[in-house]
Amino acid sequence: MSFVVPVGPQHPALEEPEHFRFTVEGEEIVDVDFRLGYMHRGIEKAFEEKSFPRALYLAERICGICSGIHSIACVEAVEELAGVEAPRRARFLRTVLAELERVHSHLLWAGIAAHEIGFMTLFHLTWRDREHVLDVLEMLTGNRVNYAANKIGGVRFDVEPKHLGKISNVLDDLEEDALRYMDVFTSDRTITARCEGEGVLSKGEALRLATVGPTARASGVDEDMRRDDPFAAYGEIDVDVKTAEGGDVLANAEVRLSEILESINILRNAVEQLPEGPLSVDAPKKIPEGQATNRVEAPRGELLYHFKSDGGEKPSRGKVRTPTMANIPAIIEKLKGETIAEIPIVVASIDPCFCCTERVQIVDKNTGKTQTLTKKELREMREE
Amino acid sequence: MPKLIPDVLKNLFSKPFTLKYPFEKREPPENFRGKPKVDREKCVSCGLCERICPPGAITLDDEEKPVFDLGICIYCAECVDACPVEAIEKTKEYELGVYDRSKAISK
Amino acid sequence: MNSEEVIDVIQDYIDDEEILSEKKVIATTDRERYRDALQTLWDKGIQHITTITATDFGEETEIIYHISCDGTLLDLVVSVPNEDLEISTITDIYPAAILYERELMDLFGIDVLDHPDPRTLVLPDDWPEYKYPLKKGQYDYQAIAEAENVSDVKEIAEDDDFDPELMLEAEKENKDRKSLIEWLETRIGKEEGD
Amino acid sequence: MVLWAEVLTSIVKFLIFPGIVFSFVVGLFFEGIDRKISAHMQHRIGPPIWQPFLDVGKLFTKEDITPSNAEGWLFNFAPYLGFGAIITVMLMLPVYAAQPAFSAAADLIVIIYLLNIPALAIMLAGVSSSSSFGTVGTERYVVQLFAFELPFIIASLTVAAQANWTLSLEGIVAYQQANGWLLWELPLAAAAILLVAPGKLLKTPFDIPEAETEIVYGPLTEYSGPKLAVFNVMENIKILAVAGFITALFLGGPTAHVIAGVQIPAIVDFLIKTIAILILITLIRTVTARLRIHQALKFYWGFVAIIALINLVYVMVI
Repeated sequence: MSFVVPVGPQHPALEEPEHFRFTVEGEEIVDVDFRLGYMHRGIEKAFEEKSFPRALYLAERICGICSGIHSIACVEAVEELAGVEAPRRARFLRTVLAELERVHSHLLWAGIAAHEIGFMTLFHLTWRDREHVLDVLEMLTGNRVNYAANKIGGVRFDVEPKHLGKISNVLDDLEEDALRYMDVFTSDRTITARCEGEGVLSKGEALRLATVGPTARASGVDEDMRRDDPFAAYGEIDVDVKTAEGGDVLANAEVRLSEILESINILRNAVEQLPEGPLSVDAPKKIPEGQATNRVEAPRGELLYHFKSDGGEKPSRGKVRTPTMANIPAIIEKLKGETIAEIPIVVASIDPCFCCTERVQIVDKNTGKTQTLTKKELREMREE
Repeated sequence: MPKLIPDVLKNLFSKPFTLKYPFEKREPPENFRGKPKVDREKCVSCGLCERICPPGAITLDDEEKPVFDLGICIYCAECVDACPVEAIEKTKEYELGVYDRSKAISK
Repeated sequence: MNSEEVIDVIQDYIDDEEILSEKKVIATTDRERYRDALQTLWDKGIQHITTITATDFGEETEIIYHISCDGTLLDLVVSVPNEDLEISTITDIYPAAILYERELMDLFGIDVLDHPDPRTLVLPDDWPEYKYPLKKGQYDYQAIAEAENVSDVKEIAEDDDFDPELMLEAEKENKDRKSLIEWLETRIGKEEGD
Repeated sequence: MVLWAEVLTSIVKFLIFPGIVFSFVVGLFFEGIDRKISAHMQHRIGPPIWQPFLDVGKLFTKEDITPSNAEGWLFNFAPYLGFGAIITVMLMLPVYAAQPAFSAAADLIVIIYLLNIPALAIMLAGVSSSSSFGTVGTERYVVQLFAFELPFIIASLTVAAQANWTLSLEGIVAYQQANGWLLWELPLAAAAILLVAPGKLLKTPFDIPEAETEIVYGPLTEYSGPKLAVFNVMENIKILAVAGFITALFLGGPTAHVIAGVQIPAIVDFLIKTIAILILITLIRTVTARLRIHQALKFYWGFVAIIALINLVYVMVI
C-alpha cells in the first residue's frame, strides 16, 4: 500500500523550504513530485525597479552562503554593459574573494552532509574549521557573509601586507583539515555505509539533464567555468578541475573536498601574484543601451546573470539562473528507487540553495491545492 | 575503528572553541562594518550620503545632519566612502537589538 | 570550441550573428528555424543548455536560449509577437529545459506547446489567471513610483493596509500606465472624502 | 507490626530510593553528563549538567495537546506504561547491595522482558499518533527491536550459564563476588551487550526510529508538553537501567569497599561503574554516523549475534 510522505517546506533536514512529495511503498520511493516557489521573492522584478548600484546590493542578497560570487557575476555583467574594465588588481582580489567563499561553502556542505547522516561531531568540527575562513573574510571585507566588496568598476577592499601572515596560517591549517576530512569521509565505515552507492547519477544522465558544478563533476563531467569560460582573474591562474567517478554521495564529497584543496592552491597563487595598481576605475551612472550575459562558477555550479539596459540608470531586464535550478532534474533522477532514509542525504548531495518566500502558504491536505493568505487574512486569522 | 577517535579525545582535553557569549565577547576586526556613526561637527550637510545610500536609510534631520534608520540600513559603508569630509565612521558595535523600532536610530 | 566554430555549426539556420569575444556569441533566428538549430547543436554533442531568458518589449517578447558549447556561451535569440505568444517546446531535444519553460509560462504567459508538465512552477496556485508578473504594463510598480508627485501615494504605501489588493483592484479596471496615475488620484481623493 | 514495617519500607523503596526519585534524579544527571562529555568531544562548551532538569521542567509547564485524529486513550496512556515498566526494572536491579529491592526467582528473564515494555510504549505511541512519520518510525523500531533482542538474550544466557545456571541477579552477583568479574571470563558476551546498548537506548549509530533528519522525531513526533517529558524521563532512566544491568552482569554489581579506613557504600561503586558504561556509550555515539535500518539488522544478526553465540558455545562446552 503506498502513501504520500510530505517532506518540506518545513523539515529539519532541509535548511530552506523546498517541498517534495514522495509517493512511497514501504520505504521505497516510487514517485517524486516537487514544488518550487516557496522562496520566490520576485527579484527579477525588483531588478527593474532599482538603479544598477542598488541592483548590485540586491544581487548580493540572493544567496546566504555564496553572496560574493553573486555580486561578482552581477558586477561583471554590468561592467560589460558599461564598457568598463576593472583593473588587474581588482580582478585578482575578486578571485581571492571567490575562492575563499568556495572554501567556506564547501566546508559548510561537508557539515550539512554529516548532519544529514546523523554524524553530529563531524558537523561541529567542519563548521569550527570554517570559522577560520570567515574570520579571514571578515578581516578583509568587514563582514562574514554580505561582503559589499564590489562596486561597478572595481572592488572596495584590499589585501594589505599585514593581512598576509594570517591568510597563509589559515590556508596551511585548512589544507591539513581538508586532507583529514577527505580521509574521514572516504574511509570511516559508518559514513561510507551511508554514502556509497546512494543517489547515483550516471555521466550520461548528468550530461543529458545539463547538471552543473560539483554534482556534475562527481559523475565525471569535466566542466568548470573557471577554466572553460574564465572570469575575474582565472585566465591568468591555471585551475585543475577535479572530477570523480560514480556520481554517488561519496563522489560528491570527494569532489568538494578536493576542490577545497584546489582552491587553497589558487588562493596561494593569487595572493603571491597580486599585481600593484588601482582598486577601481569610475563608471558612468547611465549605462549605455545593450545586453550582457555573464557566467561564473559558483560553489554549487554555473551561475548566469543577464542584464539589459535601455540607456537609463535602471536595468530594463535582469535575469539570474542559480546553479540549483539546473540541478533539480538531477535530484528527481537520483531519488527514484531510493529509500526514505536516503532522502535528506541525496537531496543534500547536490547542496541545494533556495531563497525565501513572500507569503504564508497552506497546502490543503486532500486536494493538495495551495491557498495563499495575504497580510490582511493573516491578521484576521490571528484575531479569531 | 572509527576515524575520529584521536580527534575527539584531543578535543575532550583541550579548551572549547566556543565562547560563553554574552559573558565572553568576541572583538571584531579592525575595519568591521558595524553601526555607522556621524560626527555632527565635521558634517557639512552636503546630503551626498543620503543620495548614495542603496536602501535609502539615511535622512537629513531638521539640523541637516544625517540620521541612520538602523532598521533599513544594510551596513555596506557606502556612506563612509562617499562622505567628502569623512564625518561618518563605521563603529565596531554589532549588538543592535531594540524593542522599539523608533529607537533603532543612529544620530 | 570557440565562437567561430559554433557559428559554422548553425550557419544555415540563423539570420545574423555577432561575435562578442572568443567565448561569447549572439545569433538571431526566428520561430520556424530555432528548433533545427538546437537539433544540429545536440547532434554535435552539445547538451548543456544553461537557461532560457525572456524579455517583454511591449509589442514582442524576445526569448534567448543560452547554450554552453564547451565553454563558449551561445545566445540564440528568437522574437515572438505579443499577439500570438506561443512557442513549441524543446524538451524533446534538450530535456533539461523543462523547468525553464515552466518559468516562461508562469512569468511571461508564453504558451509553450505540448510541454510535458505545464503546471505552475514558481507562482502559488491561487495566483490570479492571466496575470504575469514580468510582463510590461502589468504590476507596473514604476507607474506608482512615477506617480510620486502625487504626494499621498507615499503615505498610502507606508500605511499598514496598503496591499497588493490595491494593484489587483486597479487591474480589474485594466488600466494602462497613463490612466493608472489619474485612477490613483481619484482613489486617494475618495479615501480622504469618506 | 512487622507487616506494617514491611509495607512502609517497600513504599519507601518504591517511591524514594531505588525507585522514582532516585531514578528520576540520577537518570537526568546521566543525560546531562552524556551531553556535556559529547559537547566537549565536539570541542564546544555544551549545556550545564543539570540542563535536563530545566528541559523536563519546561516541558511540564507546556500545554497538553492530543492530535484530533489520534487514538486518544492509547496516545495518553503510552508514556505512563513505559515509565511504570522502567521503574520496576530499577527496583529489580541490585543498586545499593547485592540484593535488589524486590527480588523474584528468575528476575533475569523478568528484566529482559521489562526492558522491552518501554520500547513497546514508544511503538504504541507512534502507531496511535496518526502521523505518517509515526508509522514509519514504528516500522523501523519493530525491526530494530528484533535486531538487538537476539544477541541481548544470547549474551544474558551466557552469563547465566557461566554463573552455573542461576537465573537470578543476586546469584550472578554472588558468583562474581566469589571468583571475579565476569567481564574477564566472558569478554565476547560483554562486547556483544555493549554493542546492543546503543540499539536499546536509541543512541546514534542506531537511533534510526528517531532519525530527526529523516522522520522528524519518529514515533514521538506528535508528542509535546508533559507527555513528551514523561517519555524523556523514561528514556533517561532506561540509560541508567541498562547500565545498571550491565554492571550487575559483568562488573560484579555494587560492592562496598574500604579505602584507607573509610567505608564506601556500594551505591557509590554502582554509580562509578554505570557512569563508566555511560561514557563508553557516549564515545560510540559521538564517533559514528547513523546507519540504515537494514544495515543495523545485518550488523546485529550477522556480527554481534555470532560473537555472543561463540561465547555461549564456549561456555557450554567447557
